[in-house]
Amino acid sequence: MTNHWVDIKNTDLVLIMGGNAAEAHPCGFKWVTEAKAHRKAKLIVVDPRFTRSAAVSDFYAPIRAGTDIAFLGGVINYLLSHDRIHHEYVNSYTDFSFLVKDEFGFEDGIYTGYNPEKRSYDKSTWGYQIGSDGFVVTDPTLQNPRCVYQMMKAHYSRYTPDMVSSICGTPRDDFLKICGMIAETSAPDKAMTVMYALGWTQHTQGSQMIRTAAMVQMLLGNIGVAGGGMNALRGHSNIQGLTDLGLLSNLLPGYMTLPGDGEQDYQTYIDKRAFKPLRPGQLSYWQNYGKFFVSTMKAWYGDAATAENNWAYDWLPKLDKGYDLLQVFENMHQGKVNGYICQGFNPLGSAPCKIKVSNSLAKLKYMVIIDPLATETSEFWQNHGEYNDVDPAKIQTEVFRLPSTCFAEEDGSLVNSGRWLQWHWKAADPPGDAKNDQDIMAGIFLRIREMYRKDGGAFPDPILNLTWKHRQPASPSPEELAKEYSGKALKDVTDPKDATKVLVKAGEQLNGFAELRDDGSTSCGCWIFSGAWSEKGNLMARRDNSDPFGIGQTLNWAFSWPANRRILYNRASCDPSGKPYDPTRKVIAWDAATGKWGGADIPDFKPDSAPEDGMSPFIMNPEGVARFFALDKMAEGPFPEHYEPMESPLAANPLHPKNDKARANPAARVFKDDWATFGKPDKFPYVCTTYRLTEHFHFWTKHVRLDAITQPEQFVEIGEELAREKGIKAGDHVRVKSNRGFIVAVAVVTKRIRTLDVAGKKVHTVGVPIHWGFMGIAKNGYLTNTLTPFVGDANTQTPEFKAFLVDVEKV
Amino acid sequence: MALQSLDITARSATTTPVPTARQTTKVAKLIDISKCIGCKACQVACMEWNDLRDEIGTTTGIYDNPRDLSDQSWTLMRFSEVEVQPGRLEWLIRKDGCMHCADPGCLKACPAPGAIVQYSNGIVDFHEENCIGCGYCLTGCPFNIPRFSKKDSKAYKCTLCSDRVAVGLEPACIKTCPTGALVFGSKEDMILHAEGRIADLKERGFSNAALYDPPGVGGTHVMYVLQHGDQPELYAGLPKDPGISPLVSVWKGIAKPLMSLGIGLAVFAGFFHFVTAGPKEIEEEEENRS
Amino acid sequence: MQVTRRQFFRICAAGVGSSSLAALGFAPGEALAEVRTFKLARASETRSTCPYCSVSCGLLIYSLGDGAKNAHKEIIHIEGDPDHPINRGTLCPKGAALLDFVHSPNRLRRPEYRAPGSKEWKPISWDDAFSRIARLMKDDRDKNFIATNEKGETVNRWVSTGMLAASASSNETGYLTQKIARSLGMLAFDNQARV
Amino acid sequence: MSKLIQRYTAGERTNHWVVAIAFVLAALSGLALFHPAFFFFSHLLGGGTWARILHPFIGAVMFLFFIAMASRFWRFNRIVPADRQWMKRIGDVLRNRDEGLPEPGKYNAGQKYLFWVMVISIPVLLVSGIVIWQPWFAPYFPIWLMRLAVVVHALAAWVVILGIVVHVYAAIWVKGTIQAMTRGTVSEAWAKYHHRAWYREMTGK
Repeated sequence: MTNHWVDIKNTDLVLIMGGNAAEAHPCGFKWVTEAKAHRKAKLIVVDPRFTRSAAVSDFYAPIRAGTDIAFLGGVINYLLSHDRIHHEYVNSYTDFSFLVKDEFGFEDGIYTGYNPEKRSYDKSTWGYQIGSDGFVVTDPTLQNPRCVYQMMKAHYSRYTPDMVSSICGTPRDDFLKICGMIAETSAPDKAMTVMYALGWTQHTQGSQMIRTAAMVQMLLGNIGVAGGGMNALRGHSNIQGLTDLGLLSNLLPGYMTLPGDGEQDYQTYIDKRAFKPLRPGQLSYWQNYGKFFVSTMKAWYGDAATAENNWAYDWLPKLDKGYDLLQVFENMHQGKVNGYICQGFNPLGSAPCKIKVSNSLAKLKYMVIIDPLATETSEFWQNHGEYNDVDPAKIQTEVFRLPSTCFAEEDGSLVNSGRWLQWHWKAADPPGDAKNDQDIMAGIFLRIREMYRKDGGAFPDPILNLTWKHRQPASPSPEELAKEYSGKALKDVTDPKDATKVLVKAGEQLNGFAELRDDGSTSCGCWIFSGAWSEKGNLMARRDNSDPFGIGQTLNWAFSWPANRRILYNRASCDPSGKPYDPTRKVIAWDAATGKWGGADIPDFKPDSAPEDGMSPFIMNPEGVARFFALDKMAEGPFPEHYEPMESPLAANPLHPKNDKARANPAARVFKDDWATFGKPDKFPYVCTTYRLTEHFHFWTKHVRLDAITQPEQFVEIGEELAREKGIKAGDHVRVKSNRGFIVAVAVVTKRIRTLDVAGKKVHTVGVPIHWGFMGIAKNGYLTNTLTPFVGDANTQTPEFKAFLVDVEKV
Repeated sequence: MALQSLDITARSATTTPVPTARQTTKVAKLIDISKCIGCKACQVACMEWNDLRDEIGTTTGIYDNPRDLSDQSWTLMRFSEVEVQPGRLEWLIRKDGCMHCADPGCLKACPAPGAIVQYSNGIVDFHEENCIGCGYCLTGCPFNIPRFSKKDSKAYKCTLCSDRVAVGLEPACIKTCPTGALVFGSKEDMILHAEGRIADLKERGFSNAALYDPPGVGGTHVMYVLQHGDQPELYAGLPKDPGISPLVSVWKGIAKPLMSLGIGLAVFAGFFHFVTAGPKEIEEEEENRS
Repeated sequence: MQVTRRQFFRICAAGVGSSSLAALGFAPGEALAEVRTFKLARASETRSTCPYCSVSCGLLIYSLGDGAKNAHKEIIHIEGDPDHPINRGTLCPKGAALLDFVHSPNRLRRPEYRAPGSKEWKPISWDDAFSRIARLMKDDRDKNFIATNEKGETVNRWVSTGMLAASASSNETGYLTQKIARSLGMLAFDNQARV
Repeated sequence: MSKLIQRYTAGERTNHWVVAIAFVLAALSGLALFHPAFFFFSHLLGGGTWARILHPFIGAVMFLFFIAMASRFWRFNRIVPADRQWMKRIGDVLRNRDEGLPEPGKYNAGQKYLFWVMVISIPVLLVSGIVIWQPWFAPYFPIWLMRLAVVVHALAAWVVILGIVVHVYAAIWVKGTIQAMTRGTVSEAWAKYHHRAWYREMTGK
């Protein structure tokens, strides 16, 4: 979330699309009902299903699963062609006037540089025109046909209401009504918030869907303001924190990235990431990358990380390619993976194409499960009848199942969707012999380390030198670890402007990442969390919920990264002269008297940079402004383009009917053997989408009696028209099958799933909730991912769970 | 033992007057259906707080689960897909449960002293320790709420968390409701709150939005804000004009004293007949003659 | 005093009822009642955060006992924290059911081991489990660690063992796990955010 | 002493008293459930819950034995024209002015009408009772029917109770009656005086 949960109450319009906040985040959704009740805000829901969010909406429109870019591209076209945009905002705070390289082009759905064999682009033409001064060339008149504004306008002119309606199946009038409602928020004192979740991420073009919505928000001037923003509703309690801490194959803490094979030289690695400003007077905060990196390496390797060994740079593993979940299961399927550790993760349930995952796991030599609950993955080798029909005798994997604690049995902090780090306390001992995860990780690691110390082995240096300053080595305490990632001074840290002024004394906790240094004098495990545990104590445990400004900014409640800031890009809530666009929802403002920015939030800006200095609000970008043109950051192109889902009921992309390369995402990675597993509409005519129900949480709560009571048994949802065609009544058992397998479940026949008119044909949608499996106290059922395709988003490799093809029959 | 954690207004099958000197604030739960997302948190919180666990049932092709109220489910969501305006689907989700009538039919019908109690704050509470399991409350209730336990043959229903309210807390369902569709406070405040909600709904095009506080049962301490106040039946058959059945009213109303009186009179009539007219005796000679 | 017809009947009814009762000399039940006793009066209260979605609802966990040495803390009730700025005491159906998550019959209680080809779990001690896992990991790492690629570049990676990190474990666990995984040279390492 | 005439066999007397005892228990427990003033009667059966549990079983026993009894006495209770005459003079009967009354058979018209009231009311009690019999049968009936049943049950019970009050009083009032049901015999004088037709039939006089 750029903003945070409580801030939603400040909005005038809520767009829920690519998510179902009422169902998946009911307690956060309350701030939508608050905005409706107290600000007369409106709620729009666009979804293939009439969801629980739609039940309380002011306007609902259906959409075919996987066509959100077409819809949002149509909104962009509407806003630009009707000139319903926030002019000052886009002119001052975005790349509207930036000129794009002449070589860059787009033809029949494909950008310049495409390599169909590799399914990837050479992105060298995807850039700005750079002047002789090293800065981007701009045209403030916006007349140049190569300026981002003109190029974007031309790009989305194809997304006419008729085209949108034809691709999405959304009735034209419904679409236009929504455009009109959204356009209202282009007024400087109106804000729209966009709430989305896995309904956007779980597509082959998911990242671009989100990007398109962000572009809409930028055009309207809705980023950085109270009640605005792009709000990703994270699905798990600490999925934000674990991502912040870099627990993804290519990441280091704080969104630093691991080096690739080619990055052998430390300084080149740093320089490539410490972007120099692309426009005059810009902050380009990533210029501090070196400080963040060195401090992390000092936290990890202590005295062993020195200037001489480039702060142990070579100890980091280097990437030859991505090692995302899908790639790892592909490798496992090919027999290239021997061991797998699942810490609170149930891939047999969560990963696509269960049969492939199950066969892959069976090729492991050993597997370690660390979990509070008996997961499906932990018993992938066990025969559970029709739900998991395997022969244990043929599976040679050694499996360890280690019981861990749950939230109620441990201390620690979690990061919520709004980036708040909040501490929680242990209430009771765990059942039986269960241990907390830190003790389990320490138990394994210390034994490995001891073996390396005694016996040596492959490259033991990072293992032997990993810092481990815990009072009880076998049981690192949450307090010690929190202090470590928050950071401390190893030597006195002085003011860069005045070397005699000591900001933090050696050994003290740091106040924030501004105090980090790249000379080895600071240690900080995760720079964006810096200051969470300062000399003032554990800020994550703060419990002052006072809201002195009345807009829900409880700055003394817990700690929000970065720097306790609650609304990102909040400088953009003010006009270029530093006055809030909407004084009634003032987040920050320039105070000429004190020469500082201030207000209800920590400024996301250089706090003493006067408006006259011309610094732009998006300080993490070297341009200082937000980008409509994504440069080379996205896999499939700088402007989002609608592509069909990998499995689609249409034979061609209606935007590019003659170009088969542009049917589905041309940059989506597909493993060789998986092409054959994709289904075609002749055999699998219906669009299937999978999702959560409010009564359940993934695969956990089927172990929870109270939730099993409220939603006991697996079901699928189909519309009345399809039910009539197939002779299915509510309560019948039906088989839903894809080219990868089938599930059997009870049919819910509902008005809430409409048959759509798409490109001249009727398209039915089948909805499949995900929550059942072969373990648990709810009625056993099939894992939904039996059905799903093994393909992911071109950028994130998040699997396409939200749009694929199935057939349905009555059992 | 001071049996006065809450002051009471009425107690089933009890003819002596209740202590009425203390009058506590009338409370009410307001269910704003226009804010309800049907998440069932109230169902879960109710079971959790009241230490109830219903059966893990089956899916019958609709979202309603458990399928009906029971001794273990004192509240549940009833889902209705309706199109009041053609082409504009509405998913109306009503939290069903005890309405805590001001004139409670269950209490009226109950023959067991102290099995049903109405507190002066408006809560109507079942005290299963006094319940004899006759099921009369079922006949008294205009909303079909009390449920019989198969295990102990006693009737159960929502207590409005009288134990929580007694110590100054809100009921469990109210506290948990994520969207604020459930609110709790004095009945007066709840009516005011509802007026605000109704004005908002009218602005959003629900011209018939209304408060459901049926006068037929003297008003209720659980009220609904309905988008379609003119058609409560849309909401899974919420009765339009509920009242205690006239049969039950006669039975536990006028019939009770009149019939008792009748029996008493018959006995007295016999007695006075005996002392006035005297016994029918055969004279001795006649006896001897035979 | 105005008396409606209905009230009149009620008065009559009460009159007849009580007089017949008095006439018969039997004492009626006292018109008093008591609610169920409030069950949390002296339970211990612990502040926590819901482990499910990312809204981060504040929780109050109530456990039996006051923390005395001889009292085993048993969680008996969980409800929302009214002070929490986001949830303000509310909880969704999952959050409201957390008590049954803590006490789920499917909670794992002791380490278990499944041998290759076996159909069943066998108990294993923590010590044996740690040692055996460490041995398997070290052997695999020693065998498959890639110090340099075919171009001779230093890459120091280990990709034949992978790990999926949790989605609900604390930052402290996550940070420790990240440190350990990278120190081993692990790259096949993701968390739930990937899906 | 007048000679004795057998009026009831031991079997008939037993049957009657089973019905009578069942009636008393059912009536008292029923009254306990009907009006709080009578709730204390439930203590006779062990408290409210036991009263609720036992009442329907007692009722069923009463019904079965009543049917048996009714079938025994059925033929003596046919209404004949003389009965209407007798009923017209009920005022005289009550004032103990019995001269010139039509000669009753084994039962006089009052007893017969009471019999028929019982024959109608007791099955009504059974049927309406089944509809509200918790927890065995009530769950199978709709609530509107239960509502009807509780009222019908109460009304029928009221009628039966009133009838039995009359019946019991009549037995006390008419001297020499009670021994008919305790020892089975009445005096010839009693029979001759109160049930002359029956007396003639029995004695041939």
